[in-house]
Amino acid sequence: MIKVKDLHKSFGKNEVLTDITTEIDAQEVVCVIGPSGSGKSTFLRCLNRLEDITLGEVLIDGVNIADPKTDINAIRQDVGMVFQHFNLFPHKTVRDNVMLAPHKLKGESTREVRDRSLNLLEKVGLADKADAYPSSLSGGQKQRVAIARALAMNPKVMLFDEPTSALDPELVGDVLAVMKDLANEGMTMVVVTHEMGFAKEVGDRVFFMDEGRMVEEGTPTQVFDDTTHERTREFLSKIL
Amino acid sequence: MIKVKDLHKSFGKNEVLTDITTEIDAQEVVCVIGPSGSGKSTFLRCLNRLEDITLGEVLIDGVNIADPKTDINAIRQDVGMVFQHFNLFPHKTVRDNVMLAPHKLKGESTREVRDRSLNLLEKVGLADKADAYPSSLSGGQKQRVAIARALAMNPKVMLFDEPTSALDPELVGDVLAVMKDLANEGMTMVVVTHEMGFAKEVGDRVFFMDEGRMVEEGTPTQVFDDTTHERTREFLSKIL
Amino acid sequence: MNLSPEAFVEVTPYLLTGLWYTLIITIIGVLIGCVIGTIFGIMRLSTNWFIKTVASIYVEVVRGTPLLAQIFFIHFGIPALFNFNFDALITAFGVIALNSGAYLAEIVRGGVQSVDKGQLEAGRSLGLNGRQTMRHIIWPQAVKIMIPPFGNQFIISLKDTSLLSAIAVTELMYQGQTYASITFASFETYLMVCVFYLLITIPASILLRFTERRLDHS
Amino acid sequence: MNLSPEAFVEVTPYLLTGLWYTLIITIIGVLIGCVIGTIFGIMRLSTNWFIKTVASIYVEVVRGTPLLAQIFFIHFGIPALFNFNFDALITAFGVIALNSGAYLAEIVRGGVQSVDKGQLEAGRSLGLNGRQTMRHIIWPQAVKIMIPPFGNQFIISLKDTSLLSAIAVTELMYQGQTYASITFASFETYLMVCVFYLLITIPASILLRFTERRLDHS
Amino acid sequence: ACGTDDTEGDADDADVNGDDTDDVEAEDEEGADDEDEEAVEDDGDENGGDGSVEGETFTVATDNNFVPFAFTDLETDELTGFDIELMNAIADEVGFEIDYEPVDFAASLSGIQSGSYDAAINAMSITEEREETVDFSDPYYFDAGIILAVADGNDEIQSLEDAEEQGATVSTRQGSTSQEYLEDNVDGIEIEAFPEITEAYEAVIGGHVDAVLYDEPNVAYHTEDLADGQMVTVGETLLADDYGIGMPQDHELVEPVNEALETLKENGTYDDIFEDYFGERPEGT
Ligand SMILES: Nc1ncnc2c1ncn2[C@@H]1O[C@H](COP(=O)(O)OP(=O)(O)OP(=O)(O)O)[C@@H](O)[C@H]1O
Ligand SMILES: Nc1ncnc2c1ncn2[C@@H]1O[C@H](COP(=O)(O)OP(=O)(O)OP(=O)(O)O)[C@@H](O)[C@H]1O
Ligand SMILES: [Mg+2]
Ligand SMILES: [Mg+2]
Repeated sequence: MIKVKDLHKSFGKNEVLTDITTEIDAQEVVCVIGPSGSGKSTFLRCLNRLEDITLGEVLIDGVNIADPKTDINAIRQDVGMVFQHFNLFPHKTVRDNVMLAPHKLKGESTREVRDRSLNLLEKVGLADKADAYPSSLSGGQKQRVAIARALAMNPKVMLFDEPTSALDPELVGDVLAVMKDLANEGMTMVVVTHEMGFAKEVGDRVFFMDEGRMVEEGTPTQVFDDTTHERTREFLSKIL
Repeated sequence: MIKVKDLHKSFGKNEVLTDITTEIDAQEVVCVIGPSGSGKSTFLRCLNRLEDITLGEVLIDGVNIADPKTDINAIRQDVGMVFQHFNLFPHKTVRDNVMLAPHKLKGESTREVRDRSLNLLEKVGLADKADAYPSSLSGGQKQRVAIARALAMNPKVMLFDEPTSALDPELVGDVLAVMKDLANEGMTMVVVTHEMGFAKEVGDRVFFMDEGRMVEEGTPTQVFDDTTHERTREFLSKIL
Repeated sequence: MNLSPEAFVEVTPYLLTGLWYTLIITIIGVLIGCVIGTIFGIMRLSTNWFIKTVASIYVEVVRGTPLLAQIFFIHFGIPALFNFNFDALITAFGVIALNSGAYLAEIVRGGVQSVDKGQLEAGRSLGLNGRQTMRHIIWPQAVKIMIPPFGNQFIISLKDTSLLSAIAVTELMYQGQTYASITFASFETYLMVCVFYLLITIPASILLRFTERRLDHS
Repeated sequence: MNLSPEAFVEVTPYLLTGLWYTLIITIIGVLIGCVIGTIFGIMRLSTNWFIKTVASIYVEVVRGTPLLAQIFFIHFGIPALFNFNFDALITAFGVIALNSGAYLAEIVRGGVQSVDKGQLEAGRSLGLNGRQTMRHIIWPQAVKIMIPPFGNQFIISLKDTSLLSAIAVTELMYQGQTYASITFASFETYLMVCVFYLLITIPASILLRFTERRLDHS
Repeated sequence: ACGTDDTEGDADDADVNGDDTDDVEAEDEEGADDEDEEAVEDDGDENGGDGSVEGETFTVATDNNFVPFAFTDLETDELTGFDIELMNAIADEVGFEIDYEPVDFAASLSGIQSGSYDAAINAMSITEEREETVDFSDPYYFDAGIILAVADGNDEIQSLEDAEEQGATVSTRQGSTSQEYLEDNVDGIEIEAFPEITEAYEAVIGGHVDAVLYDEPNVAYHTEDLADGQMVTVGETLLADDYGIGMPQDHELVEPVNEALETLKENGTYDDIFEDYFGERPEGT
C-alpha cells in the first residue's frame, strides 16, 4: 500500500526527517508517536506531498508521489487527511464541506453526492447538523465532519495528524469511536496521536520517532511495554 | 481561609455561577473539575475578584472581597494566580517577571528581591534561565516561571486555572511536580485541572461543577470512585 | 468676529453640486480601482518573479508618492510631453482608479494571505488543484476579509477627490474654494465643506464598523 | 515628444530646498502629533464618558474630512473669522500635527487594546493597581506594537505635506509646481518630484518592513 | 490684481482712461498734504521725522508666487520681485524694518482690514469698495491690464473674440479680476478657474484649455522671460487697474509710505527697480 524509501526532508538547512524507510500494508493501522518537533507531522505530510519531498521515494499503491511527473491531485483523492485543527471550510455548510470535493472532482451528479454525504454524516453521527455551519459546532463535531469530508472521496488511506489533541477531554471519545469504527471496517490508517489507549486498542503497529528518525517500530505491546530503546522509555515515562 | 457564601455571577443575562457556598481550609488542596463551560474558571476568578462578583460573599482570611470598599490590590498580594496560558510578561526577563511585583509593591530593595527571585527560580528548577526572555522557554518552563512569579509575593493561597492543559504531554510532569512540592509544603491551593492523577494523589478535596453549580464535593475517592451523582459519573466515564 | 450666517445657506447649492461630482468620481474611480487592485493583488501573489515585480513596482510607486504629485504628473506632465490631452474629469477617474487600485491590490493580497493556511492544505489534500482551491475555498473567505479594508479605502478615496480641485474639477472642495474666493466668507465656506464631507464619511464609517462587527460574529 | 534633459538637472536644487522643508515639517509635525495622539488615544480608552466623547469627536472629525479642507479651514477660515493671521509655516506644522495626531490616537488606542488581555489580568492578580499595570506591563508592550503603524503614519504624513503647496509653503511639491509653471517642463519636473518622494518613502518603508520583521521575531 | 470686487467699475470702460483720471485726482489731493509735510521731513530726515515709525518693525503681507511682483527666487530661496524691492526701498527711506508674511491674497486683504498686518503689497488693485475698509498708498503701478495667452502655434485664437466665436475654454485663477471679466463680458466661453494661476498656465501648455486670461505683467513674465516661447500673448490688454499698498485705515504708516514713494519716484530709485523687473523704464521718464 504505502512504501517509504530513504525519505529525507529538509526545511532550508534544517533536516527534519532523516532516512526513513518503512512499509505500511493495506488495512493496517499505524500509530506514530514521539516528542514535539520530532517530525511526526512532517512525515505524515510527506505521504500526500503536502510537503515537498527532499530526497527518497514515497510509493502509494506503487506510484512514486515524489516524482514531479505524478499527477498529485489524482493521488490525493486516494489519500484522505484529517488535521489537528479540523480546517473545515467556514463559509460552507457541513453538507457542502463534505460534498465539495466529490462534486467538483468526480463530476458526480448533485443528487448522488448529496445522498452519499448524508450517509457519511450519519456514520459520524452528525446527520442532523447537515445544514449547520462549522462555527456552530463543537470541536469534536468539527473533527467528525472533517473525517466525513475526507471519506467522501473514498480514499484508500487515511492520515490523521493529532486529530484529538485540540479537543476538550470529554469530546475526545466521540472522535476516537469514529476512528475505531473506520479501522474495524478495514481502512488503512496512519495516525499521529498521543492517545495511548487508542494506540494500544486499535493500532497494529506503532512508530516511535525522535529527531527526524524512526527510532523504533513494532506492535503496541513491543513498543509500550517491552521497548529496548532508552529514548522510547524516557518518552513513555513522561507521558504515561 | 476562604469562605464562599451564596456566590452568583452573571455575564449580562447569562448566569454562569449559581448559588455556590463552600469553605476551603488553610493548607488544603482543592481540585475543581467539570465539563467545559461549567464555570470552573469563573469560580476561580471570583476568588481574587478578577471577575466582579454579582451577588454573595467571598471571604479571604475573613475579609469580604466582594465589598467595593475592600482594597482588592492588597488582597491580591495574598492570592497568587497561575493561568492556563502563563501570561508571562514578554518584555521582561524571567528574573524581572518574578521581581516586578515585590519590587514595585513591597518596596523591598533590589538586592533582597533579587536573591529571593533566584531562590524561587531554583525551586522551580529554572535558576539557569534567570536572564532569558519568556519567548525562549518551552511551555512547561514558562508555566514554572509563572508559578515562581506568583510565589514571589508570598501568597497565602494559590489559584491554578488548568495550568497544564496548554502543554505538550511530555512537559506536563515537570509542572505537576512543582505543584506537588508546593502542596507538600502546606500551600493552600485551588486547582482547576483535568489531571485526574494529580487530583487523586495530591488533592484533599475535589469539587465537581456543572452548569454553574457545585454538583458535588468530597475526597478524591468519594468523587472519582464512589460518586452517587449521575452527572458526575457521566462526565468521568468520558474523560477517564 | 464677523460671521455671516446667510453664507451657510448661500454656499449649500454650490456644495451640493460639488458633492454629486465627488460621489460620482469616487464611485466610478474606486470601481475601476477594484478591477486594477484585483489584478495586481493576484499578480503580487504570483510565484513568477517577473509578474510579481511588475505588480510590486506599480504598488510601491503609487503608494510612495503623494496623490497630488500623481495628479500633476498625469494631468500636466504627460500631456506636456506626448502632446495629447484629456478632460479633467477623465484625469479624475483615472487618477482615483490608479491610486485606489494600488491600495486595493495590497488589500487583496493581504486578504488572500490572511486566509488560514490550513484551508489551502485542506483543499489540496482533498485533491483539488491550485485553481479550484483558490476559487472555491480561498477566494470566498478572502473577499469577506477584504470588505472592511475596502470600505475604508472607499472613504479614503472619497476624501482624496478633494485634491482634484487643483485641476479645476468641480467637486466639493473646488466648489467651496470658488465660493470662498468670491465672497471671502472663508470660515463659513470651509466649515460647510467639512460638514459636507462628514455627512458622507461618518455614516459610511458607522456602516463599516457595523459590517465589520457582523462579519466578526459569523 | 520634446523632452528637455537639462530640466532634470536644473530642477534638482529647487527640489532639494523643497525636500528640506518637507522633512522638517513632517518631522516636527509628527512629533507634535505623537504628543496629541498619545493624549487622545489614552482619552479614548478612558471609562469616563465625557473624556471619551471629546476624544472621539476630535478623532472622527479629523479622520472624516480631507486634509485639504482642514488646511483651508485653518489657514483661511479661522483667520477670516477671528481676524488674526499666522505664518503659513505655522499652519503647516499645526495641520500636520493635528491630522497625524488623530490617526496616531487610533494607533495608540489600537496598540493598547491589542496587548493580550491576559497581561492585564496577570498584572492585576499580582496586586499591581491599574496605573502600575498600565505603566510597567501594558504600555511597554503597546509601544512595541505601535512602532510599525507609527512608521506608516510618518510616511503618510510626509506625503500629506504636499498639500501644503496650496498655501504656498515651499515644500517639495510647491517647488516643483513653481519650477514647472516657469519653464513649463511639466513632465520632467513632476517626474522628478515623484522620484524625490520615492527617495524618501521607499527606503522608509523598507526600513519599516525590516523593523516589523525584527519585532515579530522577538 | 486678484479679488472680485474691484472690476465693477473698471470692466465697463476697459480701455477708457476714465478710471485713471479718478486716480490721478485722488493722488493730487493727497499729494497736496504730502508736500506740506515733505518740507518738514526733508529737513529732519536724519533724526527720523517725528520719529514715530523709524526703527520699528512692521508686518507686511505679500505673495510668494506672483511674478514679477512678489515671488520666491528659486535660486536664492528669497522673497523678491518689484513689490518687494519697492517696499524695501520705502522702508530704507523711512527707516523702518519689515517682517514679510507670504499669504494668500484673500488672507492679506482680511488681514489688513482687521489690522493684524500693517500693510499688504501684492499687486493689489485699488478699488472703491476696498477703500471703504482699508487705506491705499498712492498708486505704485499704473494701468495693470489683463491679457489673453495661448500655446505657441495656436493660430486660431488671436483675440478674446476668436475665443468667443469658437466656444473655447479659457483658464484663469479663481476669484481673479480676469474670472470676473470673463463672466461679465463674454459669452460662449467655458471658464476653467484654477486655485493657482500656475496651474492655469500649465493647463494651456498641457492642452486642456485653449487660452488663459490673467494679469498682463504676470502673463508677460511667463511668456517672454521664462517659458521659452511655449506660450504667447494675443490680442490687446483689457482693463486697467492701479496697484497700491494696502494698509489698515488711518494707520501710522500711510503718510510716511506715500512720502517715501514720492521721494523714490523723484530720485530715480523707483525707475531703476521698475526697469529691473519690467525691462524698461516707466513711461514718462
Ligand atoms: N514549514 C516549516 N518550515 C520550517 N521548519 C518547519 C516547518 N514545518 C515544521 N518545521 C520544523 O520541522 C521540525 C518537525 O516539525 P513537525 O511539525 O513535523 O514536528 P511534530 O513531531 O509534528 O511536532 P508536534 O508534536 O509539536 O506537532 C520542527 O523542528 C519544526 O520546527
Ligand atoms: N467574559 C465573559 N463574558 C461573557 N460570558 C463569559 C465570559 N467568560 C465566560 N463566560 C461564559 O461563562 C460560562 C462559564 O465559562 P468558564 O470559562 O468559567 O467555564 P470553564 O468551566 O472554565 O470552561 P473551560 O473548561 O472551557 O475553561 C461559559 O458559558 C462562558 O461562555
Ligand atoms: Mg505535529
Ligand atoms: Mg476555563
